[in-house]
Formats: sequence, structure tokens, C-alpha cells
Amino acid sequence: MTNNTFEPTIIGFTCNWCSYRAADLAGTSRMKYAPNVRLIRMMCSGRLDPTFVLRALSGGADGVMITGCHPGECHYIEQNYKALRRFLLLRRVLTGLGIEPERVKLVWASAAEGARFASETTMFVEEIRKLGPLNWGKSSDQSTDNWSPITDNSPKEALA
Amino acid sequence: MSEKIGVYVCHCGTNIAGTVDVKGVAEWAAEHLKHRGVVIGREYKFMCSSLGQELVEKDIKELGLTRVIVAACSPHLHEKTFRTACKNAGLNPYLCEMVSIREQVSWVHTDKVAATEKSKAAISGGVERVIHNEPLEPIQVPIHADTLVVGGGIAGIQAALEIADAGYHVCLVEREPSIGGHMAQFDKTFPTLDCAACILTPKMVEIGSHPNITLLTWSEVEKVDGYVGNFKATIRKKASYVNTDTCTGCGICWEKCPKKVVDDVYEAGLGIRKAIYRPFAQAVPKYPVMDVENCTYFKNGKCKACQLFCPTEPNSINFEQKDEILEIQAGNIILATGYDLFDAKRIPQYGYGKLPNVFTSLEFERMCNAAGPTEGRVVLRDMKTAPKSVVIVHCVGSRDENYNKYCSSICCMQSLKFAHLVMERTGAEVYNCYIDIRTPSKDYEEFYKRVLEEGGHFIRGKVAEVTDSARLPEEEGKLIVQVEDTLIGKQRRIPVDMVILSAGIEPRHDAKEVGKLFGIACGASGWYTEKHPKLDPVATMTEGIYIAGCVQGPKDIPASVAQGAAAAARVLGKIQQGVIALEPIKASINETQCSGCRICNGLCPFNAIAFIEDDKVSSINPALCQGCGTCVAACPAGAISGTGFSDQQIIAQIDGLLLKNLEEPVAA
Amino acid sequence: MDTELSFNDEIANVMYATHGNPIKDCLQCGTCSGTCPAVEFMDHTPRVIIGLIRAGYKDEVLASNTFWSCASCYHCSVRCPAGIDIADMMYALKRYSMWKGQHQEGLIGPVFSESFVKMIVNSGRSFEPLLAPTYIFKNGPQGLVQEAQTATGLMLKGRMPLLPKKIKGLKKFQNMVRRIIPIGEPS
Amino acid sequence: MKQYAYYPGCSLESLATSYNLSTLEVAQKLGVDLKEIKDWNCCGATAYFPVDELLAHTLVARNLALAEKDGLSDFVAPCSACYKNAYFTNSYLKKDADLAEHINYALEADGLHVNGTMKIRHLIEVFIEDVGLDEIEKKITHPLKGLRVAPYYGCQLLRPRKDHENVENPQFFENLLSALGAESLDYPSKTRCCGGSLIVTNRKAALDMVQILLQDAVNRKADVIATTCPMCNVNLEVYQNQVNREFGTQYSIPVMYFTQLMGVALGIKPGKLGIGKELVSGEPVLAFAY
Amino acid sequence: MTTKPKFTMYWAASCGGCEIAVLNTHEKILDVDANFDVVFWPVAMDAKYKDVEAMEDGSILLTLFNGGIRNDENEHIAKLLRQKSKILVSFGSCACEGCIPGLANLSPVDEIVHTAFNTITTDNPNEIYPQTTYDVSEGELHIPKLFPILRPLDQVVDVDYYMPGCPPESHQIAAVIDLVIKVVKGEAELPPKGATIGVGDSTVCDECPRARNVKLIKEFTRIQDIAPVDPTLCILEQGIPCNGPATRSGCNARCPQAGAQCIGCYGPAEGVMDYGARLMTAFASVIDANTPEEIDHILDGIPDPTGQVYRFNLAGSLLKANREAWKRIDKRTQGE
Ligand SMILES: Cc1cc2nc3c(=O)[nH]c(=O)nc-3n(C[C@H](O)[C@H](O)[C@H](O)COP(=O)(O)OP(=O)(O)OC[C@H]3O[C@@H](n4cnc5c(N)ncnc54)[C@H](O)[C@@H]3O)c2cc1C
Ligand SMILES: Cc1cc2nc3c(=O)[nH]c(=O)nc-3n(C[C@H](O)[C@H](O)[C@H](O)COP(=O)(O)OP(=O)(O)OC[C@H]3O[C@@H](n4cnc5c(N)ncnc54)[C@H](O)[C@@H]3O)c2cc1C
Ligand code: SF4
Ligand code: SF4
Ligand code: SF4
Ligand code: SF4
Ligand code: SF4
Ligand code: SF4
Ligand code: SF4
Ligand code: SF4
Repeated sequence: MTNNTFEPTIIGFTCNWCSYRAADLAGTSRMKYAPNVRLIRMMCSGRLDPTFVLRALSGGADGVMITGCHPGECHYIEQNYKALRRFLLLRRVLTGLGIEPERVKLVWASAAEGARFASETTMFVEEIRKLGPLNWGKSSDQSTDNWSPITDNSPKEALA
Repeated sequence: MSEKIGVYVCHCGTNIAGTVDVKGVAEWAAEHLKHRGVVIGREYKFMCSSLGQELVEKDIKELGLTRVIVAACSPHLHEKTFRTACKNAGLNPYLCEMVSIREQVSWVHTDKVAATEKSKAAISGGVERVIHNEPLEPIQVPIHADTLVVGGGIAGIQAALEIADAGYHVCLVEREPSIGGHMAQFDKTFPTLDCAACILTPKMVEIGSHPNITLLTWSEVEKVDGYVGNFKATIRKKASYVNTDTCTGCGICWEKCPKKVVDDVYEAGLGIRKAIYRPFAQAVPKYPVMDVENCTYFKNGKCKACQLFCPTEPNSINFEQKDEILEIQAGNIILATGYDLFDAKRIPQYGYGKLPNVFTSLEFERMCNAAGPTEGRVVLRDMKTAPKSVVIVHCVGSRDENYNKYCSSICCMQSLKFAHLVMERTGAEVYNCYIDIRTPSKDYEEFYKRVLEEGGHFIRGKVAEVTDSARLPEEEGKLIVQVEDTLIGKQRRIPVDMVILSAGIEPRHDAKEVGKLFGIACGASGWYTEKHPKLDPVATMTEGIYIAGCVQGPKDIPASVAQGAAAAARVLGKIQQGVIALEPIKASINETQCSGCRICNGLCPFNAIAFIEDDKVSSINPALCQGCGTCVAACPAGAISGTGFSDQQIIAQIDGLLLKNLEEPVAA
Repeated sequence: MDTELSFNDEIANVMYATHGNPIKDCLQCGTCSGTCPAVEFMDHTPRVIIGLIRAGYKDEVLASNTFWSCASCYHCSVRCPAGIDIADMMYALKRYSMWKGQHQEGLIGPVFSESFVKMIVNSGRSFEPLLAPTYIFKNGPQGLVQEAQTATGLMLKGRMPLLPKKIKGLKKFQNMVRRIIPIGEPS
Repeated sequence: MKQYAYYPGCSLESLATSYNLSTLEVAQKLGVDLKEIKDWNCCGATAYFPVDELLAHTLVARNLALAEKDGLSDFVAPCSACYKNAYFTNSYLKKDADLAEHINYALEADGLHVNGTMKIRHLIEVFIEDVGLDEIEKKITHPLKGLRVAPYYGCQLLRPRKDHENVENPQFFENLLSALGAESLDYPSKTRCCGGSLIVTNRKAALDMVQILLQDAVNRKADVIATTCPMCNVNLEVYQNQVNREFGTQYSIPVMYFTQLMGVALGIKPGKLGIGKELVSGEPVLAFAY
Repeated sequence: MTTKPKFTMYWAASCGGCEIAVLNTHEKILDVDANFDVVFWPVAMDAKYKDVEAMEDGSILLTLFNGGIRNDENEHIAKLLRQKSKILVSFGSCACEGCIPGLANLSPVDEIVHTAFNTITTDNPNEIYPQTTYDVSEGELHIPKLFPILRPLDQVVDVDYYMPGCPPESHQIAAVIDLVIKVVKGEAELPPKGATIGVGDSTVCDECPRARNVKLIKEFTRIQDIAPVDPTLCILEQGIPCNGPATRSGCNARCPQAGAQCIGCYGPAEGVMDYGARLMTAFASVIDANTPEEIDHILDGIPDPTGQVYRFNLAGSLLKANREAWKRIDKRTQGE
């Protein structure tokens, strides 16, 4: 697969206190990074519902980046650990569904780590670029009319 | 009802317009998001200017906008501005959302096309989200006028006095038998070398006698319930076995007590006290406490000398006394629990605990104190010989990846003070071994200069080790300090009689647990996290809980006092308001849907979630909830919802960001 | 854009497993030098070497005997408050100077290392008698006498084997080495 | 019985044969099953890192790979330098996938593969932690009563322990010696470097370092210096006469492997422990036990 | 007789358990007969598709449709019955969310066929596979063509009501039948379209009698690996992943009452978008560990997390199927 022209679409979740501020800092410091990540602000990484990730992936995103305060530095004391727990389970479930777990990434960035935010973002975009498009949105096209049933049940050809 | 949405795209001069096709974006929104309710898409040079704000206000009034999107800088900068503008025009402020296309687009991207596309996606996401925003009203909570101050060091003392003097009641809880904290252990304080007792004692006495202050020493907070304006603290007042109603503090009991105990707290292990004791002469309150761990009677059932000799009528010693549990109400809480000294034993190469004449800073402070174990004489561990030469080691446990990474900020000045005191009291040669001398405050550099002039030696180099293994005849029987003098590039082995370790300061060993009790967090280094490091240094993330003094980070007495006063001012402001408006971003539980599975119960760090046994459902106290949303994300039954960051809002924003709303109209 | 690597980065690049080591974090505190048991025999202390590296004094650094005097005891690394693995950096400097073929005259270290490597490549094991001649002469005639005395003493005690040992799978072992450094084709 | 992958290292085949002998004797007595790794190679000691870092790690990794192949879980080295090398390479292998890939590429040519799953142990650790001091104490027949021992840890043994132990003032060696009935001294230079390979490359520096160690032992009136590493042992023992010549001193202090002291206390015949092979006689030590 | 409203029931990709459940309503089944004209119910009576095709649109009052849409025959009948019925009820988990047949969405269709016809347990030495068309002397035979993935009913046609359960509890079925009869008699009103009927409004925990506390799990295990299970304490609290917290109530917590963990057949609670996500978040929330290593270690106790959280709901979830399965569709639509 050649993906030279493939521009991944990535949804990023940030927490209000650290990672969103890191993104702000990257901005105020005019750091440059890849434009492929579109951010959503939540109060805390603990707000991260796995549903959001699934919705993004099934809706056309090629990757999801979850960011929050460093362990031990959560503004809500310890909620980022809860995000971590969900993230680790979610990755396992995604793997079971044949989705490369690398498509969902968890990044800790403090409000002071604009540079980290920028470099992690660019790195992630490159990782996703390497993985290629996920294409879930297109496959899950719901209009049943263009669905062709399998006409030949012989696996010999299909498996070839 | 279908919404009328206004989209405003800011140029920010050329800040945004330089990279994003602002006009194009505004037009695109008006056209392509029309079916989503966008009725107007405008661009403007400076949206935050008064003219920009008027634009929004006018449209709200004239076009009847029901939702507003401002695509400009970060919401952290101007969200308040535009929400206020909406409010002025009669629109609920929470129906306005900002979309960051400056910090997150124009400033970080160079490709104009990509930046413009990203801006469109961001606006599309914002529009979808704002459709689901609900009008919210701040929650009003009345403020109880009493304040709880925890920790009676100089910071807590200052805070308590400020509030009490302003006419409000304060309850001051101190763990030790007396207030005073670390400052009470010192003899002289830098940079002016005031006598610590002279400036501290009057304040302590004032605390003891202030009509507006309830002083609870030998006490600890065990539990905190409630929320800003309305805290309820459970306090354990430990049994002191002394009836303070009758005790006169005459001192006969501890004079007669046969049991001597090494005083690790106040005397830093250098002196002794009795099993019944008052830590120091100026202690407030003046009553002794009995240390049952060491009391002969409690151990062997025999003695009672204190009771026998107690002269009061009725006798003040009461072996039957029990711990008391008190409950107090408070509107605000100030935590001023201070610091612990870094344990110098953790750096074995400095020999503390093994080589007798290596001392810690606090031991040295006690030695200098006229009321201390040596009555102010600076002597070796034998308690008589004066040293002829002394090395003071800086940065012990500080600025070190192996221990604490931060600078303890007080040890440079304190080491200079030590150098001065050693020279003044013994005439010994003094060497300060340092990495950098940091004296960034008024009159501090002058103090450094003074010590230089007095003849103190300064060696720029971190001490590698202290040993008693002599190599040369002149090293016999001495402590040898091995250090590179980095300024002259020489290896030095300095044989001296005494070494003082300027141990750094650390968060209290129990800071984490205590923080948890009050619902506040520690940063990476263990100090409590302030709301904003520059602009809100005494408030915390938990409304109504303030911090002052060394709990917030290493600092000296002037800074601790300033913070104590600042925290008091914040509290007084709150009390004056009478009520407080809380951000309406909260979680709540739909009781019908809640199954009582209790999965959410352990998740809230602010203890906002309670399980109601009778109904077998959980419920959230809105005043305690800080709106993090963790429980919302966790409830498997989907019974918890959150305002401001609801599932619908976020899901809609995801779809919007992915531009799903353009192709297929999302069902309203 | 400036494409030339700074000396600091060049050195960082030859520290592979420790990812370049944070030598930029050095506080110049001197703990390493104060700790080093070999410091008396170094023309620059470890701290100064770091200072020189950061300031880009390449020639001074390469001309120094400091890293060849390092005993690799890692005591400095244990104590460094900036978390720098100085001992590892000393190895890196050795490698760099060997690689550039640029080091102080008359040092035994480089010769020793090279002959040691050869020996291992040839046999898979190290063997003292074989090693000795390559460096003994460097200690001068007196050194030779001393060494000979010591060696004879050891031989008499059965602590000096006469024949070198070889590992059995030497061919394959050498193929392995070949995948990393050129050692000539198999004979 | 648990089996350990035993990596004697080159010195134990030549200069330190007595270390090997005593190790095997003591291990047998204590029921520690040491299975020598087949066809191991030199770990490169300190001489390989100056030439090529990757090669240095690969040499170490080959031994680890051989041990992994045997399906054992613990890699045991009696030489502190071998131990340190194995420990560091092993931990890098675990942490650094890129390095592991490079190394495995080379190992492939030797038909091997390394995962970094071994637990790296020093011999003394196995005796103290796995056998246990209580167990050792029970088996002692000839306590070393009154023997003043300077416990010399040396440097390499301690470096990998930075993560979990007090490396500046460790106590485990002292505890072992006490269990043997000996009196372990507060030896100030116990973690100072002996000069290691500088003995070859910078004789003057190394002798200076050795001299300090000897002097400290003499100052503490030690009867013997106990070591945990063949390099330390050789430097302190074989080169004592050169130190004397260099500094005009008269040192004649026995230097023994900790395994030799253990062996004596466990009642193993001195000859079986390689005692008698020293240049500075170890005879005086025996007097305390018999 | 002809004035009675018409009733049909159909099974698509399903096991037949739903039909049994309906029959299990005992005497209630007689009410069905008394009040309805059963015109089409393949499992219970003989009928021809042609007869249904001939009916007028909207002439059937109530259709209980169970089973997912796995082949073109399923799809055809689903569309047909939709067209002919006033009230189409998605009946049982297979129709509502895919259920166990939907788990086949974890494999591409050719693999499924291969597994079914050519595994060790299948005696198929000549590797003969069913063909979609086959010529016999009487003419050409057709068997239904498989779709690449299984879809719940509402992904194919518009559905009026949902009745989840594997199978729905008989007492719930009886209640629904009663309701419809009342509606027919004008004694009651239908619930709003799209409602889930015959269920509770919370989750299984709500009906579960087991005691529960704040949950802190240090280890997950399978129920067969611990003995004995405390009969009074919440099963999840004992470290066994119980799907009860996320599963809609209505079954009276049958499984936990019987000593086993809930496996989730009633599907998600009201308003939930993705059932698996709710379970993930539930399990993750009770884990008592903070380091990735510890957490991972605990998660190792759930050997098949995907199957655990999507056992019944995979086809109805946001992602619906395994990526491999989707990829085959991509190829197909791209004309390969
Ligand atoms: C050796 C040394 C010398 C110094 N010399 C100087 C100097 O000369 N000049 C100067 O400006 N600064 C000096 N400092 C710094 C000075 O000590 C601090 O700035 C100051 O003491 C901080 O006051 P605090 O109230 O924040 O904390 P503390 O003095 O530590 O007081 C905290 C109080 O809270 C109490 N407490 C703790 N936990 C609890 C709890 N859970 N419940 C109830 N009570 C609790 C403690 O018992 C204590 O009384 C020196 C520091 C050291 C280590
Ligand atoms: C180059 C530089 C960089 C710095 N960078 C940082 C940094 O990065 N971070 C940091 O924390 N600190 C920094 N500081 C320090 C910081 O500037 C000060 O701590 C802070 O600005 C002090 O605020 P202030 O209100 O006390 O005084 P000022 O900022 O000086 O404000 C005093 C105000 O009073 C007005 N005024 C003066 N006289 C009168 C009068 N008679 N009547 C009425 N008004 C009057 C002045 O016009 C002025 O507006 C920096 C300082 C400098 C010089
Ligand atoms: S609103 Fe923000 S982006 Fe616009 S002019 Fe003001 S600061 Fe700049
Ligand atoms: S009873 Fe206890 S406190 Fe009182 S005098 Fe005796 S030992 Fe001291
Ligand atoms: S204040 Fe001075 S002595 Fe203390 S840590 Fe900072 S620099 Fe070191
Ligand atoms: S997690 Fe949800 S269902 Fe469970 S107790 Fe909490 S609110 Fe109720
Ligand atoms: S949203 Fe956060 S703070 Fe509020 S109740 Fe839930 S967990 Fe607690
Ligand atoms: S010890 Fe570390 S920080 Fe200090 S001079 Fe040496 S390398 Fe630099
Ligand atoms: S590792 Fe080298 S530089 Fe560091 S202390 Fe040891 S000999 Fe000195
Ligand atoms: S988790 Fe399972 S066992 Fe526990 S209360 Fe819920 S249904 Fe019952």
C-alpha cells in the first residue's frame, strides 16, 4: 500500500488543565506540528468514555490520541489513572477487533510541556500514516442496497 | 426547536489571518452549516475588542441567535469575555463556545490549506457541540463564617490571626503539644538575625488568648465532609492526661517525672524531655501532655509521680482521660502543615548517623538556641569541645536526581546563617561547600557579603563524601571532606572537626494522605498543587481549601507569612460575599436508571458520590462534585450525566470534527 | 540549516544504549571529580571534561588522558546529581578517540583494548599470557622484570595456564562478530 | 532443587582458579546446583566497551542467549565485572527494542536469540538471598571466631543495585561474615574501586588505588580482606609486593574470596578451596577456624 | 374469524430459542390463538412466502421477528414482513443486537464457511462446499447467499419495538402479548415507537439480590477457577467479570440468582450507544492498580476481552465487526 498522499484524520482528547494547556503553550511558543489532529476539550482525561474512541474510529478517524496530566499530577488528584485503566482495556478489545492497538495512543503532557505535545502529535501522525487508513467510516456505510451478498461460498477462491 | 447559531471567526490581526483563510472559513460555515442552524458567519479583525463583542451582542438581539461560536484564540484566554458578552445580550453564557484556531491552528501550522481545513473542521465540531449545550445557572452556596486552619507553624499562625482580627472565628488545629512549628526551634533567623522567639512568641501568645480563636493542640483532623462554605471536620483531640481547666503549667510534674525520653521532634534528637512534657518554655498552650508510649505508669502500671506531686486542687493529672472527638463547621479551610527535614541518613557517603560529628541543620539550630540542649554553645557530639573548623555542606538531598530534584530554597541562606553563627560563637574556620549560592531576596545578598567579610571560606563544589579514613598525618582524628573546588580546579580534602549538613526540606511524610483527606493533590515533588503557580498560589483545585507556607513549596519565613496573610485575605473575601457561585459543570445521577451497582462509588476523589442504602442507588452531591466527568464515563448503566460536557455534546463534536454533519444530515 | 553536529552531539551519538546520556544537564558541581578514585592521574577532572565537551573543545578533550585513566568504577555515575552516567560517557570518549585514531601518545589503554578484542575474536576467551607481551614493553625494562616475577610466581601456583582456551563454536561466533565489525573473511 | 546457569568467566579459569574451586565446593555443600553454561565466551570485561558498544553488548548477550536456551531462570556470575556487564546488557535488552533487534541480528549468525528474560545474579546474592543466612549458619562447623575481616565489595558488584539497595553503605556482606562467626569491620573504602583493569593500562594509578584499600584495612587492624570478585582479588593480592616497592610499605595482608571463608567455616578442606595458591599466604586465616 | 388481527412470527439467523420462549408462555399461547389470526409462523405451521407476498401492505398487525440478517433470504423476508406489518417487533437478542450469531462477525465469511465445512471434525475429503446455485435434473437449485457480516434487524429495516433477551423471558413475552391484545380492544395505548418493551428500566444489578460494596479488584478470574463463589456477595466483587452492571434489567437477574455471572443477553441499558464500551469502563473502573504493568497484569485475567464485552452485542455495536470482515466488504464493493 502506498500512502504518500494519505493524510490521516485523528481525533485528540485533551484535559482542560494540562494537555489542553500544553497545546496552548505549543501555540504561544509557535511550535510547528502536523495539522492532522483535531482536539476536543474535556475537563479531565477521566472523562474519557471508550464510546468516544469507538465513535471516532467508526466515524472515519484513523487514530485517536488521548492526553492528560502526568500520573500523580491530575488536577482531580487521580482521575488520569482511571483513564489509563480504561485505555489499557480498550486497547485489548480493539486488538480483538483487528484494529492495530497503536491507533489509540495515550500521552501524558503537563501544562508546561508544549514541546512534548507538539512532538508527540507529529510522531503519532507519522505512526498512523505508516499504518495506513482505517477506513471504518466508509466500510460501515449503512445503505444496505449496495451490499452484495457473497455469491460463491467456496473459500478456495476467496482465500486465494 | 431548531437553533439559530452565529459563527464568528477572528483574524487576531494577522495572527490567525496570516495562516488561515478567515473570510473563506466564515463563508463556508454560513453556507455549509446552514442546515445545522448556522444563520450567520462573520469575520472580524479583533473579536475580543469592544467592537467585536458588540457585534456578537447585536446579532443576538437582532437575529435572535440562540447559540454562539467564536473561532479565535484559546478558550482559556477569552471564553469568559465572550460568555459575558452573550450574557449582556440576554443569552445564557453557557450557550457560547469558543473554538481555538490560533493556539491550535494558525500558530502551529504553516500550510495554509491544511490550516484552513482544520479550522473548518474545528468550527463544525463546535457547532455540533453547541447545539447540545444547555443553559446553565451557577450554583449558589452560602458560606459558613468560621474557618479551620490546620497546622500552627508561622504560616498557620499568621493566617489565623488575620482572620480572627477581622472579627471572624477560627479553629486552629495543631498536631504537636504546642504551636510554633519549625520556627520555634530556631535561635536566630536570617537575614536580619532576629531572635526567633522574640518575634514568634508574641504571636503565639496572641493565638492562645484571642477571643476569636479556638486552639486545638495535640489534635488531628480525621475526616472532612461537605464542601466549600459548608465543611464539617471531625477532629480527634488526643488525651493529654492533664486537666487543662485546673493545670497552671507550673512544671512540677515534668520536673518530678523520672522517665527521660530523647526528643526527636522539638530537639531534633539532640536533647531530652520527660514522659510528661511541654516541648519548650514559651509553648502555647502552656499545659504539658503525657506521652503514653514512654510513661512508666502506662508501661508497667507503676509511678504516678506526676500525679503525686501535682500541686493543684483538684489534681490536674487524670490517667483516665480519653481521646475526644469534636466536630466543627467551617466555610473555608487553610492547610499550613509545613515540611519535614530531608533525612540525611539517606546519603550514606555524608556519614550522618555513623560519624558522630556530622550534624543536621536542625540539630545545629537547636545547639545555637540559648534554651537548647547546649544552651547556645556550638560544640561537638561530646557536648563540650568547641570545633576549630567546620564544613557546611549545601544542597543535601536537594537539586539531586537521586533524591529531590528541586532547590530547597532556604538552605543557602540558612547555611550562611550557620557560617556566621559558628564564627561568632567559636571563631572556627568555616567552609561552605556549595553548587550555587542563591540569595534572591531583599537583603539576602548583603548577608552573603557580610559572611564573606567575616572570613567565611567558600568552595564551589558539591561535597563528594565525608570520611574518617585518614591518609595524611594532619587528617588523623578529623572528618575529611572530599570535594572538588571547581573554581580553582583543585581536588580538596578538608580535615575538620565538624560537618553540618544543610539538609533540604521535603513535603510532610503524610502529605499525600492528609491531602486526600481534604481532597487536594500533590505535584510530582509532593508539595500541594496550587490553583495557578503564579496567579493563584494559595488557592487549590478544591474550592474552599487554601494552602499557605511550606506546604505549597519550599520557602522562608517572610514568604510563609505572606502566604498565610494571602490565604486569610482570600478566605475573608469569601466570608464577606456570604454566598458563593459554583461553576455549574457537574455530574448527576438519574435514580431510575441507577442500578446501585456501586461501580462509581470508589471513583470520586472528592467523595461527592454517596450510596443511599435505603434506595439502593447512588447519588452525587453537586457542591462537592468538581465536574471531572470520570463517573459519567464510568457508569455502565449510563445513569450518570454531566452538564457542560455531556455525552451528547462530545459525541456530536466528534461527528462534527469528522465532518459527518456535511454529508448526511444528523437527525436532530 | 546548520548540519554540522556539535561535539556534544557527536559524543551523545556514540552512547547508544543510554540514548546519549543527559550530559547537557551537568551542573558542573564536581561531585564526579570529588568521587573519582583515579582523578589524581587525570590531566582534566571528569567535570572539566564535560565542560570542555559542551564548549566544543574537541582537540583538548581528545588530547586528554582522562578517559583512558577512568577505571569504569561507576562511582561518579551513582552520585551525579544530574543523573549523568559519566562512566558510560568515558567509554564513549574512548570509542570516539579510537574511532578517530586520535589519542594521547604513549597510552597503553588503546593498545590493550585492541589486542584484547583481537584475542577474544580469535578465541572467544581471554588469556593472560598471550596478552602480556603487547603491553609489558610499554612499562619499560623495570616493568618487564616486575611483571616476569609476578608471572612466574603465578605460574608456580598454577594460576597461569600455558595454553589459551578456545570456545568450541568459534566459527559461528566469529560470524556473529562479523555482523557487527569487519574482521576479515573466514579463512 | 533449583538450577542456576553458571557463568564462571575467564578469570576463574586462570588467575582465579581458587575462586572457582571454592565456589563449586561451597555451592555443593549448600545445595546450590550450578550448571555451567555450555561454550560461553568472554564477556569482554572492561576492555570491549572502548572499541565497540554494540559488540560489547552482543558478546554479553551471547552468554545470556545460551543460558536462556537452557531454560533456566537465573544467570549467576561470581565475577563482579561479568555480573555488572550481564546486568546492564540484560536490562537494556528489556528496555530498548532497537538495541535488542541489532543484537539479535548478530546472534542469528550464531544460531542464537536473546530475550532478556534472565534474572541476573551475583554469586553472593544467591547464597545470601536464596540459601539464606539462617541456613548457612546452621551448617557452620568451624566458625571464624575472632577473625577480623574487611568486607570489600568493590565497585562493580554494587552498580546494578542502585535501583533497590543502599549502594554507598551496603550491609549484606557484613551480615554474611557475621553469620560465619567472623568479626566484620567497618571498612571505609569497602565500595571504592580497586583500579580494575588500570592495573594493565595505568599501573601507577592502580597501585595508588590499591594502596589506599590496603592502608584502610591495616588501619582497621584487619586479619584478612574478603573479596567478591577475581579482579579485586588479583589487584589486592598479586600486586601487594609491587605496592610495597612503589610506596615503601610492608603490607602482607591475606586476601581471600568470600567463598573461601565460607568454605573454611563450613569445614571444607583448605586445599579443596584453593587455599595455598596465593602469593600472600592465607595460612594465618586458618588458625582462627581450626 | 377473519376479523381477527393477523399475527406472524419469523426466524432469521437465530437458534430457535425465541420460538420456544414464546411457546413457553404456556396458556398465554392460547390467548394468541384466540385473539389473532396466525397467518405465518414457519416453526409452528406450514405457510408459503408467496402467501405473504400476496397480502396487502400493512395487513398484518403484529410481527415478532427474531434472528439477525445473515443472508439474502433473511433480508428479503425482513423487508417483506416490514412492508406487510403494522407493528414489527425486533424480537430476541439476535434481531436486536446480533447475539451469538453476530460473533461470527469476528471472522470473514469465507473463513466461516471453511471452518464449518472443512475442519478436523468435518468429514469432507473432497473439499466439497455448498454452492449458491446447483443444477439438478429438475432445474436450477438456489440456496440463500451469505452476506459478509450479520446485521441486526434495525440495520436493514425500520423497527417499531425492541424486545431483547436470549431469549426474552416468557413472563415478559406474556405481558407484551397482553398489552397488544388490550390495545386491539382499545383498552391501552402503544408505547412510543422505537421503545424497548418487556424490560426493566435499569440494569441487571438493579434486580440482583447480591450484596455489594465499593469494588476494588486486584485480580480477575473465571468462575470455574474459584471455588466456592460466595453466594451472597456481588460476583464482580469476587473478581469474576459479571456483565450485569451494563446489561438491561428485565430478566430478574436470572444468572446471578442461579450463581453464575450475567453474560449480558439483555443488551445495553436505555440510551447507551455502545454496550461494550460500557462494560469496558465498568471493568476498568473496579481495577485497583495504578501502574500500567499492574493494570495489565490484572487485565490478563480476562482472557478474551472482546468476546467478554461484545458477546451479544457485536453486530449492534459501533464497530459492528472485526476489521478483517470489513476489509472483505471493501474488496467486494471495489469490484474484486
Ligand atoms: C534548619 C532551618 C533553618 C531555617 N532558618 C530560617 C531562617 O533563619 N529564616 C527564615 O526565614 N526561614 C528559615 N527556615 C525556613 C522556615 O523554617 C520555614 O520557612 C517556616 O518554618 C515555614 O513555616 P510553616 O508554617 O509553613 O511550616 P512549619 O513550621 O513546618 O509548621 C507546620 C506546623 O503544622 C503542624 N502540622 C503538620 N502536620 C499537621 C497535621 N496533619 N495536623 C495538624 N498540624 C500539623 C506541625 O506540627 C507544625 O507546627 C529554616 C528552615 C530550616 C530547615
Ligand atoms: C526583564 C524582566 C523579565 C521578567 N520575567 C519574569 C517572568 O518571566 N516571570 C516572573 O514571575 N517574573 C518576571 N519578572 C518579574 C516581574 O516583572 C515582577 O515580579 C512583577 O512585574 C512585579 O509586579 P508589580 O505589580 O509589583 O510591579 P510593576 O509591574 O512594576 O507594576 C507597578 C505599576 O505601578 C505604576 N506606578 C508606578 N508608580 C506609580 C505612582 N506613583 N502612581 C500610580 N501608579 C504608579 C506603574 O506604572 C506600574 O503599572 C521579570 C522582570 C524583568 C525586569
Ligand atoms: S479574541 Fe483572541 S484571537 Fe481574537 S483578537 Fe482577541 S486575542 Fe486575538
Ligand atoms: S506517670 Fe508517667 S508521666 Fe507521670 S511521672 Fe511517671 S513516667 Fe512521668
Ligand atoms: S537553597 Fe542553596 S543549598 Fe539549598 S538546595 Fe538550593 S542551592 Fe542548594
Ligand atoms: S455506576 Fe451508575 S448504575 Fe452503578 S451505582 Fe453508580 S450511578 Fe448507579
Ligand atoms: S464528575 Fe468527577 S468530581 Fe463529579 S462526582 Fe463524578 S467523579 Fe466526582
Ligand atoms: S557530578 Fe554530574 S552534574 Fe556534577 S559535575 Fe559531574 S557530571 Fe556534572
Ligand atoms: S567511573 Fe571513571 S570517572 Fe567515574 S569515578 Fe570511576 S574512575 Fe572516575
Ligand atoms: S455485578 Fe453481577 S453479581 Fe454484581 S450486583 Fe451486578 S448483576 Fe449482581
